[in-house]
Amino acid sequence: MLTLAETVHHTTAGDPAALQGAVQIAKWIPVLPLVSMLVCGLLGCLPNKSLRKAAAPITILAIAGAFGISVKVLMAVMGDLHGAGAGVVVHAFDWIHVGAPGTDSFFAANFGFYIDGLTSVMLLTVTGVGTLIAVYASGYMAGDTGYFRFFAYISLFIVAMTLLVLADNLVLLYLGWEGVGLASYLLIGFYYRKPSAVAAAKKAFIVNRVGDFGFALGIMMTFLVFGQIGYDALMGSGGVATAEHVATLGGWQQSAVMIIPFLLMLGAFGKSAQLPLHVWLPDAMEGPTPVSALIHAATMVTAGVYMVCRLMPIFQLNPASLYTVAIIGGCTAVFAATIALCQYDIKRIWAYSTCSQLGYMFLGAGVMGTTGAVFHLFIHAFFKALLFLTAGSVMHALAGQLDLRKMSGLFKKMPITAVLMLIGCLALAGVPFTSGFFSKDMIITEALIKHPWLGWMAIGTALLTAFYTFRLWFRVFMGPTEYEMGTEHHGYEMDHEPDDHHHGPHEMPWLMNAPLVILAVGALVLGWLCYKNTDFIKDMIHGSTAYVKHETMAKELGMSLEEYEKLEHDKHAFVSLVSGGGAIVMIALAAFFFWFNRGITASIAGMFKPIVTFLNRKWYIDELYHAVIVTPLRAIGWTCYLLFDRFLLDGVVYDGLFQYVPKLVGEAQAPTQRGKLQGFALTMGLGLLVVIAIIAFNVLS
Amino acid sequence: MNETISQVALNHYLLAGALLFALGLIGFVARRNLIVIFLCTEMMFQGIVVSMVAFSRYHMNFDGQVFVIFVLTIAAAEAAMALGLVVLLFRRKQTLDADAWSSMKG
Amino acid sequence: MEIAFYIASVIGAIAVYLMMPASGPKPKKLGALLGLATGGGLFAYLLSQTPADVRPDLYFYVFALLAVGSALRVITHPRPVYSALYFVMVVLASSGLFLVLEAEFMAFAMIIIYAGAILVTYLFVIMLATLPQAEGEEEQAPEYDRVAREPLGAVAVGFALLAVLCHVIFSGGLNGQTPKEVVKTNPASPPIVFAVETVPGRIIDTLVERELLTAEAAADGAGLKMRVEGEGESAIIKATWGESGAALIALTPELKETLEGKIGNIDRVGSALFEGHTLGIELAGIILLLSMVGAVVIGRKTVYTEPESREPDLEYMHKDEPLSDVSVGEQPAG
Amino acid sequence: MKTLLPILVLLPVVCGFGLALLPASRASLAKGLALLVSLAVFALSLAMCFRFDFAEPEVMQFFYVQNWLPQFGVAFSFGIDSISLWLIMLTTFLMPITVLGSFSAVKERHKEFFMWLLVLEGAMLGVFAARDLILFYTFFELTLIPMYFLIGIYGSTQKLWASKKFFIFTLTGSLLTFAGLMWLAWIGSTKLGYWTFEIGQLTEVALSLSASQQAWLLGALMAGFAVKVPLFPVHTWLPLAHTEAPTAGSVILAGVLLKLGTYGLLRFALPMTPEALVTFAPLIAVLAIIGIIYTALICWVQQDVKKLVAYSSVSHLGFCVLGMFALNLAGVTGSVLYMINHGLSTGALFLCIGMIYERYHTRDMDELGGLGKKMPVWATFMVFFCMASVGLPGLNGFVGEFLTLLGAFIAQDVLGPWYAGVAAIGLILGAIYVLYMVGRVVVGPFKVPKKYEDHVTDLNAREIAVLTPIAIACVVLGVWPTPMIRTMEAPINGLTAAVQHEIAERKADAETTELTLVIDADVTPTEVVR
Repeated sequence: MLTLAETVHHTTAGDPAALQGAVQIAKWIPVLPLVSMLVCGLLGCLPNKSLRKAAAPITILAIAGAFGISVKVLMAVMGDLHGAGAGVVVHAFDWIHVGAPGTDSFFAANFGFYIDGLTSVMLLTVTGVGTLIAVYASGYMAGDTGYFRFFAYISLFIVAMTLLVLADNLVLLYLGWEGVGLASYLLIGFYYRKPSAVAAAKKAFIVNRVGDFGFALGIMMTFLVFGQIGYDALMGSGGVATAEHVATLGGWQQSAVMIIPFLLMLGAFGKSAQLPLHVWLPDAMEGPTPVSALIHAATMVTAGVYMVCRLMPIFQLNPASLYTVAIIGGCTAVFAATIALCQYDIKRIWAYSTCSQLGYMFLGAGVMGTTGAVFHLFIHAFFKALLFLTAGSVMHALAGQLDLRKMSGLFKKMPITAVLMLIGCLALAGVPFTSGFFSKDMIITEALIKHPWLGWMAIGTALLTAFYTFRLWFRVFMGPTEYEMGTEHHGYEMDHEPDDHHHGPHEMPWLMNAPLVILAVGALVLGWLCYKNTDFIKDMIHGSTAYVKHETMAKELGMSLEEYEKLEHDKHAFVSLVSGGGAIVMIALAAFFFWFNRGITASIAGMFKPIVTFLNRKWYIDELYHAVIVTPLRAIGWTCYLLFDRFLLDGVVYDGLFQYVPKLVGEAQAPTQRGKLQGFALTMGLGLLVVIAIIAFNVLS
Repeated sequence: MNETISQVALNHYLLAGALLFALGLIGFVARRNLIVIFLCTEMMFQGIVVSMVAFSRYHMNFDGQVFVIFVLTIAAAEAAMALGLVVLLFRRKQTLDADAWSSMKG
Repeated sequence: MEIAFYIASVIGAIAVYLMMPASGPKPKKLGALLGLATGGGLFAYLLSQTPADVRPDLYFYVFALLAVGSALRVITHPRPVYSALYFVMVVLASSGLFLVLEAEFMAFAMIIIYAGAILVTYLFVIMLATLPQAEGEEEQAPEYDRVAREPLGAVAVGFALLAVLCHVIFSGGLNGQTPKEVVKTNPASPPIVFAVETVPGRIIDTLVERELLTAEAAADGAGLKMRVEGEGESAIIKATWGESGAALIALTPELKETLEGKIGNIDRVGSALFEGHTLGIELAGIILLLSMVGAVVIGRKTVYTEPESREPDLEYMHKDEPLSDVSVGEQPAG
Repeated sequence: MKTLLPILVLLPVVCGFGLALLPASRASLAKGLALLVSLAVFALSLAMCFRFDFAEPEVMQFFYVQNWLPQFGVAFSFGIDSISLWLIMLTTFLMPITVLGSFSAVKERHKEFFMWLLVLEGAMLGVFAARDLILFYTFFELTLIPMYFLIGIYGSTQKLWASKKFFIFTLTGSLLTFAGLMWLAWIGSTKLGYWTFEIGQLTEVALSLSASQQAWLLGALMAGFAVKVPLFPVHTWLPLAHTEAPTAGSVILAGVLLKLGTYGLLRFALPMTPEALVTFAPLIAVLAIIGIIYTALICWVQQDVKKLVAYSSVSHLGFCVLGMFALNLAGVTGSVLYMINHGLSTGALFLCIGMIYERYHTRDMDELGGLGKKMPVWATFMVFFCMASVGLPGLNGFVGEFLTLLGAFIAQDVLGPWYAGVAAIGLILGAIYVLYMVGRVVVGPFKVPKKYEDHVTDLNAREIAVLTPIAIACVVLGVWPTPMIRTMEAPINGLTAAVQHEIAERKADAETTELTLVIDADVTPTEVVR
């Protein structure tokens, strides 16, 4: 990395035009997976089933190609890091244009891509991890029907995710946002015959929609206040989303500006499964494990963090919003960690762990430590993907078994998997000198400086994290070797006797292990590489909209830059010591409880049964939502339908008032219609009489 | 017909026509036999016809009489159709009572 | 004068009401007497009130009384056959009125078509549509012939209408203008002056065509007067109108005859019919044709006797839709 | 060229009645001919689209006028601007699809079915092309008759009731509208000195009305068009009609007929009653918002798939009305786009449901489930159109939905953020009910009525051919709507010019009042209290 960065640095430093030219190629990033998506979809239409196997290589190639381009873009951006500062815009085509350009009401959302450091890092993460997981999945999903479908969805996801990351305006970001939501929906519901998978998919989409509701309103509010939705116009050099510009606006606009971050935040919380919209993520584990790894751990769920970092200038307009982000992040981190303590489903534990880690990232972003947030995002993608994939391997080996209580001492059966997962666990637990250690400490440091109580909360969470992580690892891989095979092949109930699963736990083929090894290496050394040696992430953030100057931070804390940097340094050292040491202690504690003395643990758990149950049932949040939101809404729906629509409107008003009143009037005078021909004649005669009388006595006189 | 009639004389004729018409109307409403009912319509025609011929004479032109011919045509057509219907209705219910046909009762 | 009509209307109404057929005993004879007295009194009153020079012919009173009296019997007689025969009487009497009005063609056409053709058809139908009477009931007409329905209402409306009509008739025209000046002419003393309506349309058309007379003026007949001047071959018509409009029109023999009424009634009805109402003739023909077709269709129709009248099925309006989703129901396949 | 529009309108009508002359036994011939005619009409409209001068989209083009009742100024006058053009394109595009889609759905009286469809097409095209009020109204009402028969003859169990309700509801409303428009024409005749029914001239007349007169006119317009849209609370005919109608009827009903209401509002209410609109737009918007949320909640508790989609139409059209009554460019543009997009996606959903109904003769979600297992192609289309319907960005539904909400959001002088904010709850509820449906019908354990279990077949080539063009259109309009939006800008600016002017005037008035108040306050503070 170091040499690479330096090389590039020297060739194209500080030449925006050259950069502009170099990153044009970014247009092709979403196109490649789009093509592979269409091809995979079409493969499904072919009668020849063996050809469908081609879906995997095609997808892998496409994502790898996108990764290649991402690297190229990254290098171009690295070369320009200290040049223009803000990003460059690559315009693909006009998407939604309303109004005449130049007028107040001009609304322009383009398919345009905004390339800066943050984008490059995200692209690298998405396509890099995506490629590895696609490779893993090509082996993992081999036995599944709908193989091509899976890869078409994965391609769709990569398209949407890259668009999300690349977008140069809020509406395109929204497109990617909803697009990944769709892909997530489809992939969670991949085993669509399983009702729980269908319900989980639905839940994911709907909860995300709640977030998107706020996001959409945020976009509109942004447009209303600034008349712009493009990043460049908002946050680029000369952008309007600055405190100075806001001060020139009218009264209502100033207060509207304060609301924008809160609306946008809602979207971020939905996508990134933060309180109170976290409920979908654990359920999302119904999807195939590679999906959990890719979408629900490494990439999609970090979109919220990405958004907050990306729109940091807008969030900075209202410090209260950042504080809110930090609080929500910190609370989610603790909250999810406590739940993870008492879960038995491996994937669910990792899911809550993801929630918790995302909470860290939000905490980091909320205290304006965007570098830490993005760094953790980057690292987290590696180790969490690794954790999920190894969990997938265990699940694969045990025919769908995921219950901690039904497996033990698998180290002897699958040592490679065990070691790989151990690496992931170390990183997650933040054991010194693993990647997670560096990134987490950055966040905690910033938090301690800005809002000490949140910082301490984060430290507590770090300890909890180490504990529940190793609780899992020790239970699965250590102790006496016992296991109970599951009854499922991934998610499907088994249609037929699986040919390769009947002989018990086994190692995975190298097609699946190879990506894991790469991830594991990343999880081990990436933090050290990027942080200690090169300041890679810091540099990238520096050249993006997420960058918050140290001066700004210092000013907010009321101290000089030197003081601030010194404080930061001191705190960092302190945090490293506390969290690193704490992690090791907690691991030892976990070993005590879950490796050597499982009996004691069980009796302790029995003593605190109410608490354990409370945590195991996830604080009863699902039940609460069901009782407070779902049931009443449905009841309102029924009321609207039966009482208002069918009974009141249709029954009483239309079929009643508007039908029966005329009918009653008609019936009231019906007796006068005796159906006698001559009666009509009599009436006619009367009418004639009246008409003539009117003429004779009125008109004549 | 080179001589017109006076206004007063015209009024006399009109009175006669009105009497026929009114009696026809009374009969139409009060009688129940379908055939008599139709006879009464014919009588109302007669009243009109008398008035028309009187007007024709009063105005010294023949439009009134021409109209009488049309009335005759209508009367003939009506008689043909109506009597056919009466026979049909009679065969259906074996009565000529107009009150037997009251399915339009509200 | 009007009050007399109103009184006559009221008394006539009572009379007719008394005469209407009814189930119970009713002083029918008294009614007839009253009716006759009223009718006779009315016409006598009219006769007495009218100056002799404008009074209609005496035959008018005869035929009018006859017609009204027969009409009374048509509507009051309990047996349809007699009604029909009395109606023949009405037709004959009105034919008499036509003769008085010098509409000879109409009179005889009426007798031939109405009394001869239509009424005979009626009689046939009356015979066809009479139920065989049970033993001992030969003299008993069916109930629907013996009892009138709502005679009071009918009589009230009919005579109220009559009263109003009388008011209209004897108040001098419907449009409230004074009656048009009608020039009485003496055939013995030319020149003959014609009111504009009496002039054949041809003359007016000619005047309008030559732009001597505007169409509006012609329609109004404002001041258009015509006078025949001269005798024999040299006779011409001098038309004058307005303050100074005048024109001379050659008087052909046919025209003269027309103007003087020497052409027969039939000829003139014919020419009026075919000159002015060609389309009407065609339409009348079509109507007759249609009625013939209709009669044939009706006559061919097979009729099923209804055993008893049943309640008609008028419930085409749906009852309200049930609240449950019955719409989801199954439809038979195919 | 000049007579292109009358030909376009009359061709389907004449050919439709021609179809009726076929012997009843030649069902397949009738089908083929109907398809041919509808394709020909589509080709004609395509040709028209290419000949359309997009440089002047606000000018009425292909103008054709022929006297009808000259003494009353009534004329057969046709002309289209770009808004009409796009709606005509929507109609002609949907019609061959509908015809093709109902090849196997109709089991009896084939030729009459296709006759009514074609007559309906002609009537709808007539509405969009008419430039004369009487002509517009004639076509507007003419659409009722074919639809009445389509529902009444070919519908399902409660078809008679549904068709009658449909007819009476829409007729009652539009008669009031007619009365209002006649009144306007009468006022026009007294003001101008001659009768005219030319829409442009009547618009001029309407603009000279007083505020209260405009309010009455707006009320009359709303009476008819709101029923047609349909706006809450006069929407109850729609779910019934949709549920009972045959597939083709539902497609056309949702696709085009409902748009006649919004089109009417666009053509008449917007340019004619600016003063009343500025006053009453919030009220109407509130109704629209209630409709959005209320019907979305109702959708969620439906058992019948088709009824669910039918109610969702009401909800969607609420967005359409909301956008229109934002009275600004973004909102109205969004509204027009919404008309087109809703026509495509909901029409396609009805087609999909029709295909299921054809196979299993039920639409009850309890009897259906997990069809994706045995009918993957159908499931793909279904999910696709559902996503288009909930406004997934990148598909067509999003553009319209977003723009309508944006329009309402930024229309501060009329509506404002609160309106859009509450309406946006519809986004969430939309996802809820659609996914609820997908979750029960498309995915989950496989379930069809027992007697059909052995005859489960996926879509055949014809059905794929029916759905594919719509899917392509959905993607194209979702990704690349700008060309369409560009062409609509000028006419929409024209239509909203009066109301924008009114808004600006009121704003200026308000500012002036404030100013005087301040001056008053300086001099005699006590008077301010007054």
